[in-house]
Amino acid sequence: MSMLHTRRTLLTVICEASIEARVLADARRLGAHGSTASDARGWGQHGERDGGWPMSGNVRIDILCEAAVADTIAGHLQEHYFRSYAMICYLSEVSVLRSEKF
Amino acid sequence: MSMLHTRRTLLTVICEASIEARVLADARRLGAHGSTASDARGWGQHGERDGGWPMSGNVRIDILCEAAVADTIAGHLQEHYFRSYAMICYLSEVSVLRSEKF
Amino acid sequence: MSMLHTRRTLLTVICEASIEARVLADARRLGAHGSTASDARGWGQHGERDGGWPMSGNVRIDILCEAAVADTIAGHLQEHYFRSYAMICYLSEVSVLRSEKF
Amino acid sequence: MPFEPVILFFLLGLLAGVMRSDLKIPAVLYESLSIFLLLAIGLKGGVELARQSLSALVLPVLVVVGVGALIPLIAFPVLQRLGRLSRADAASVAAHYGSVSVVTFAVAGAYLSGVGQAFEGYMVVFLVLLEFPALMIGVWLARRGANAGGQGKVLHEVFAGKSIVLLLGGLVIGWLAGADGLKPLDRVFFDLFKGLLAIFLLEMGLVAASRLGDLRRAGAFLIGFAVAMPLFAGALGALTATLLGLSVGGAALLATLYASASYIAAPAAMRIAVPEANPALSIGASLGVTFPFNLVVGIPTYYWLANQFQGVI
Amino acid sequence: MPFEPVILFFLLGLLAGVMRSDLKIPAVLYESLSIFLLLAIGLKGGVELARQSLSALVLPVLVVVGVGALIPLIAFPVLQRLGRLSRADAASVAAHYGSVSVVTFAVAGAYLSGVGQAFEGYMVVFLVLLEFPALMIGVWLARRGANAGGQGKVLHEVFAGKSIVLLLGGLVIGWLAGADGLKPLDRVFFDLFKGLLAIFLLEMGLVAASRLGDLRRAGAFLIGFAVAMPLFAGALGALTATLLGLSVGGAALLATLYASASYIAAPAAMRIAVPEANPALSIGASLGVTFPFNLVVGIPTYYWLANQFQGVI
Amino acid sequence: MPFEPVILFFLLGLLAGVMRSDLKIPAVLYESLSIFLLLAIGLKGGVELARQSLSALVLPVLVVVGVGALIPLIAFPVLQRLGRLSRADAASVAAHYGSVSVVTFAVAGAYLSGVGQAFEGYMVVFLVLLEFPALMIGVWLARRGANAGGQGKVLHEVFAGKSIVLLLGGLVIGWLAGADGLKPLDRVFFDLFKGLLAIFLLEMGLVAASRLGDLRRAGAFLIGFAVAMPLFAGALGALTATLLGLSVGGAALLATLYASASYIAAPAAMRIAVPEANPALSIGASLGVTFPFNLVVGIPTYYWLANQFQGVI
Ligand SMILES: Nc1ncnc2c1ncn2[C@@H]1O[C@H](COP(=O)(O)O)[C@@H](O)[C@H]1O
Ligand SMILES: Nc1ncnc2c1ncn2[C@@H]1O[C@H](COP(=O)(O)O)[C@@H](O)[C@H]1O
Ligand SMILES: Nc1ncnc2c1ncn2[C@@H]1O[C@H](COP(=O)(O)O)[C@@H](O)[C@H]1O
Ligand code: NA
Ligand code: NA
Ligand code: NA
Repeated sequence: MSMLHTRRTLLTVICEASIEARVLADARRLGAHGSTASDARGWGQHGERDGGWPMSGNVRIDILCEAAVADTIAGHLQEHYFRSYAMICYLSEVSVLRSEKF
Repeated sequence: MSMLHTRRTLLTVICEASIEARVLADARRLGAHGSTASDARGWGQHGERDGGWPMSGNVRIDILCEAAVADTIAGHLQEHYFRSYAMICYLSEVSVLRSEKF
Repeated sequence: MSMLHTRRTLLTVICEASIEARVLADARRLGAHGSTASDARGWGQHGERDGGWPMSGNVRIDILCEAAVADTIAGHLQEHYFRSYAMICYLSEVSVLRSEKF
Repeated sequence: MPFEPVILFFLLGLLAGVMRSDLKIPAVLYESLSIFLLLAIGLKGGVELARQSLSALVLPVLVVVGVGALIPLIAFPVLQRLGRLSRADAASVAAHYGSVSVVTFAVAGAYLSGVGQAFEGYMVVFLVLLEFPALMIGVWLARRGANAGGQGKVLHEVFAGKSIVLLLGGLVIGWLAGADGLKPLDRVFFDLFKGLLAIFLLEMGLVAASRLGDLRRAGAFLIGFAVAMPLFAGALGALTATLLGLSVGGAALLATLYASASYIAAPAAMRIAVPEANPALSIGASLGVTFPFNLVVGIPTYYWLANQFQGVI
Repeated sequence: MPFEPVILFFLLGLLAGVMRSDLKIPAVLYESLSIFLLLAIGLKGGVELARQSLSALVLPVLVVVGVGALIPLIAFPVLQRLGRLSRADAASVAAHYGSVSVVTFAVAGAYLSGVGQAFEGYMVVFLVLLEFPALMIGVWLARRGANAGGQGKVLHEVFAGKSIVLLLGGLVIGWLAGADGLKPLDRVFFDLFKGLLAIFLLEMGLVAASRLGDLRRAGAFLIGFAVAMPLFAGALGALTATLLGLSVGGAALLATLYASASYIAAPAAMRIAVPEANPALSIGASLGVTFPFNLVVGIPTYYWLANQFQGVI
Repeated sequence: MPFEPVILFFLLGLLAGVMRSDLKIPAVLYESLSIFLLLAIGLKGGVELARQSLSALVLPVLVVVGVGALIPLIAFPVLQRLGRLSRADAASVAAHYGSVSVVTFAVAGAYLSGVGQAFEGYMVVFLVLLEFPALMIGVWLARRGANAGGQGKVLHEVFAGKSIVLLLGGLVIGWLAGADGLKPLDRVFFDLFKGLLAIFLLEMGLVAASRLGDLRRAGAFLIGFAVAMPLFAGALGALTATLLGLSVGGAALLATLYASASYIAAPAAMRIAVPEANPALSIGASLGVTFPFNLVVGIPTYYWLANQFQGVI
């Protein structure tokens, strides 16, 4: 078994569901080659978002990519969404197998 | 774009859905400024929990906070829930943009 | 409070929902002591998988285990599923409290 | 005043929410019920439309939409000057009140059936057409002076938005298939309507309860606005309908449409097109105050108004 | 003995589960159906209650609740002494058997309708009132000697719990609106009841199958208890009802209520209030044994018992 | 040619998908509706079966299944030789077309009821029995030469798969309970059938729209195959049924069954048993072309064919 572990960055974005499509489009445009999303609920500065009706749902988006791409996307999100939308994002270091995918 | 990456701790708790509200309340009391939850299924020491009916559902809770707060919460969970409930928790290091939030 | 933090590996697999049961069975056989799954949607090399109907759903599987076990499982997945199925997987380092569980 | 049982479900939900019950209507049930209600309302309207000469509708449609467009234009300066809301917030709230609430419309229909009052079946055409001009106006109000843009996004957001697709789609299907063609579907789309509306209202009660906290942030002015605006718009609607020669039932329904504030299409569209507007204000007002107010007090009042106007004019 | 088709759906689910079929009823469908069933049962009871003098119910209610409270008090020492269960486990299992199963009640109602046996409409009042005393007693039994607390939590957990909110809410709405007011909702809440109950039972079969593994952990004593206890409690119920002068149908239903074990409210409440109790034991017994037993054997037996008692007393 | 309104819901969904509307039918609603449809079809078939002498069915069943097995065997070489598909892809597509589509069958039933054409109630037995031989043949075709295996997996995947469990389970319950026993469930399983089928078709339209992209990958040959194959198989079905002495309605339904391509059981089974087959090809063809083709053009054609054959033979 020849496994080449390569370091990549995992960018996790948690934001209101209403902007999921836009965040995904932005990420794609800025260099992401894939992403994964699932529904979530939560609370933070913008109060409780319990997902009980469409406007109060959150979404969790994971984007695995090169560090530079992750930085670009995170910067873009900070600039365009942080002020007006419920959103957090954070980065972590992970090892991947098929690094050419990301 | 001035991005100040700061290290924070991500505490992930996976536990039975019936105690979600209590874990969230505890985390808030112990210093968390936000959290995100979503439904999950799984298996472990307490057998399979497939989410097929309310009592067999799990929940995954992510809390992004300072290392000390994460330790406090994790310790509290260990003390109060580990014995009686299906639950695991783990901590990881992540970088955040707006560190003042967490 | 005596918390012994131990390093463990978190293996995250994102793949099409139709093989969830097989991946879980493989992981168990290869030494995992538990796992957590939840539904997801996403896009990647195999196009968009929006979860709108059963064949287009993804699942996210998290397996917390020793580094060697994680490597074994990841290698097995690479060998048996990567070619034919929509799937990614990555590993990260986390700290756990009750290390004997994993 | 007669009494509509489905409202009790809303009150039950409200109470459960306030009591912090663990009762939660799954989000998917909410979505499924709203798909059902929108389709069913569209189908019902389409069947009625098939009985109608379309050309006779042109004038009423133009008048109803034209007068309806006044609502956000009147609301905006009130909110901005009197209420001291920011331009974006004033525009967003104005868009909510200019648009319409499908569920309020449905409850009004149930109320009228309950009191045995007939109404024009094509009212649902107004419902569809009133949904979006206010949203366009809202975006225009928010952007005036600033560099425009966003209009296109809103247009697509609204026209391809699920509530228009389902309402309009149902309307067209009902119109094409006619009452006979749809008969095998009646057991679902007509017979189940009121019972499922009741369950939806239970959920709306829970949602409204969760929005009560927003009211504190909204402040006294906005709460007052959320009661006064529907009364004013309702009177405008009853008047317009009466002048157009609609029946008492039709007038009560148009009053309800004008008086109702959107909480499905408008919040979604405003969140995208006017992000700097605080959704807690508009949703707190429309869902926390106006929706319950219309259900309990508004609808019977508009019906009473429609009766008064009919006698006089 | 007559035969109730909805049980076949339970058996189908059980079989699918045992065969490890990939059939899964989505959790949301389970929740949606349980919301529907609870509301519908409450509404039906409320409509019947509106036909009733409330004061005539005071005595039966007191007796039914008082006798019902004996069930956990009798079960507890049996479980602790004979079964050698820990205090917490004995208390939790006792609470499950003292409380009631809404679905078993619904199947019994369907069974009685099937055989053409009328019953008192207000039986659902007993259903609501029997749900929680046993839970309070269970917590008290578990905590006795230890520092108390938890009672308050359980009280809120139960009273603000969704099953009570929906049952009681339905009851009050049905009572306020009456049969006439609810007529437009009948197409959903009454006509669909039995079909949706069948789908719910299919799901319960799958859930029960997934609990069969717990039975091994539960052991022979608990399995025996899960058959003997409902028979004893059922006889107690049939006797109590007959002495209170209820009809044969009412006696069969009260027997079923006493005999049934909760698996909605009780597991949730016990998990919070008596965390050291092992849920596999109580749920394995109530869902893996008693629920199927009652469906297939219990209900016809309680009906037969009710008939016997009626003849004698 | 007569016109079936439920198809309009499919077209609405297709249009919404193509317009990139934000309308999404929640996956759980899709699953819930498919559980309902499968159960309801099974129950209806079972009730009809109870009216039938089982022994009289033996010969038709053998013939229908035997002739049906020809479909994948004919499709495979066409796909491999003419279409130049890989062995795995050809086998997988052949399995999809050999198997059947429950929803196409349901729409054909609605169509026949709409035109007042009766048919044999036990057709649903064929539906159940035709679902899986093609899947077994598909796996065998893919594996021929290579080391076998996978057959066992497929067998379990199919027999314990939810569509067989629900269809067959419904069939047996309907057969055991009979029309009288099921009467209290009719309000759900029979009355709601067509309306819920309409909502399901709305969702299928959305899904089909999302598969249109696959068609580009599929290429012209496969698109042609997806139209020609159902016409050929439909003719085969109408012929077989007529020779077996079935009614015109029965012949139209068997033609529809043969002509329809599976997109519930087959994709799931092939994904597990023939992983190297590209699902975009088989699903693009069956869902993107054949399903809409059958709905709009196929079913009326098969009915017409059945009428022609009946006259001649
Ligand atoms: N400290 C945190 N840890 C985990 N999730 C958070 C945290 N803060 C916020 N979130 C998530 O991000 C969403 C938006 O955050 P906010 O903008 O702070 O309201 C919340 O609804 C939560 O789901
Ligand atoms: N090794 C593991 N990796 C990932 N998730 C786990 C693991 N062990 C347990 N879990 C999750 O935590 C829940 C409770 O664990 P346990 O208390 O071990 O039964 C399980 O149902 C899983 O969802
Ligand atoms: N770069 C990525 N970041 C996050 N998730 C991804 C990424 N690439 C693929 N995925 C997920 O993995 C699934 C299968 O990936 P693929 O095999 O590349 O189509 C996708 O549907 C996504 O859910
Ligand atoms: Na309005
Ligand atoms: Na009991
Ligand atoms: Na076929």
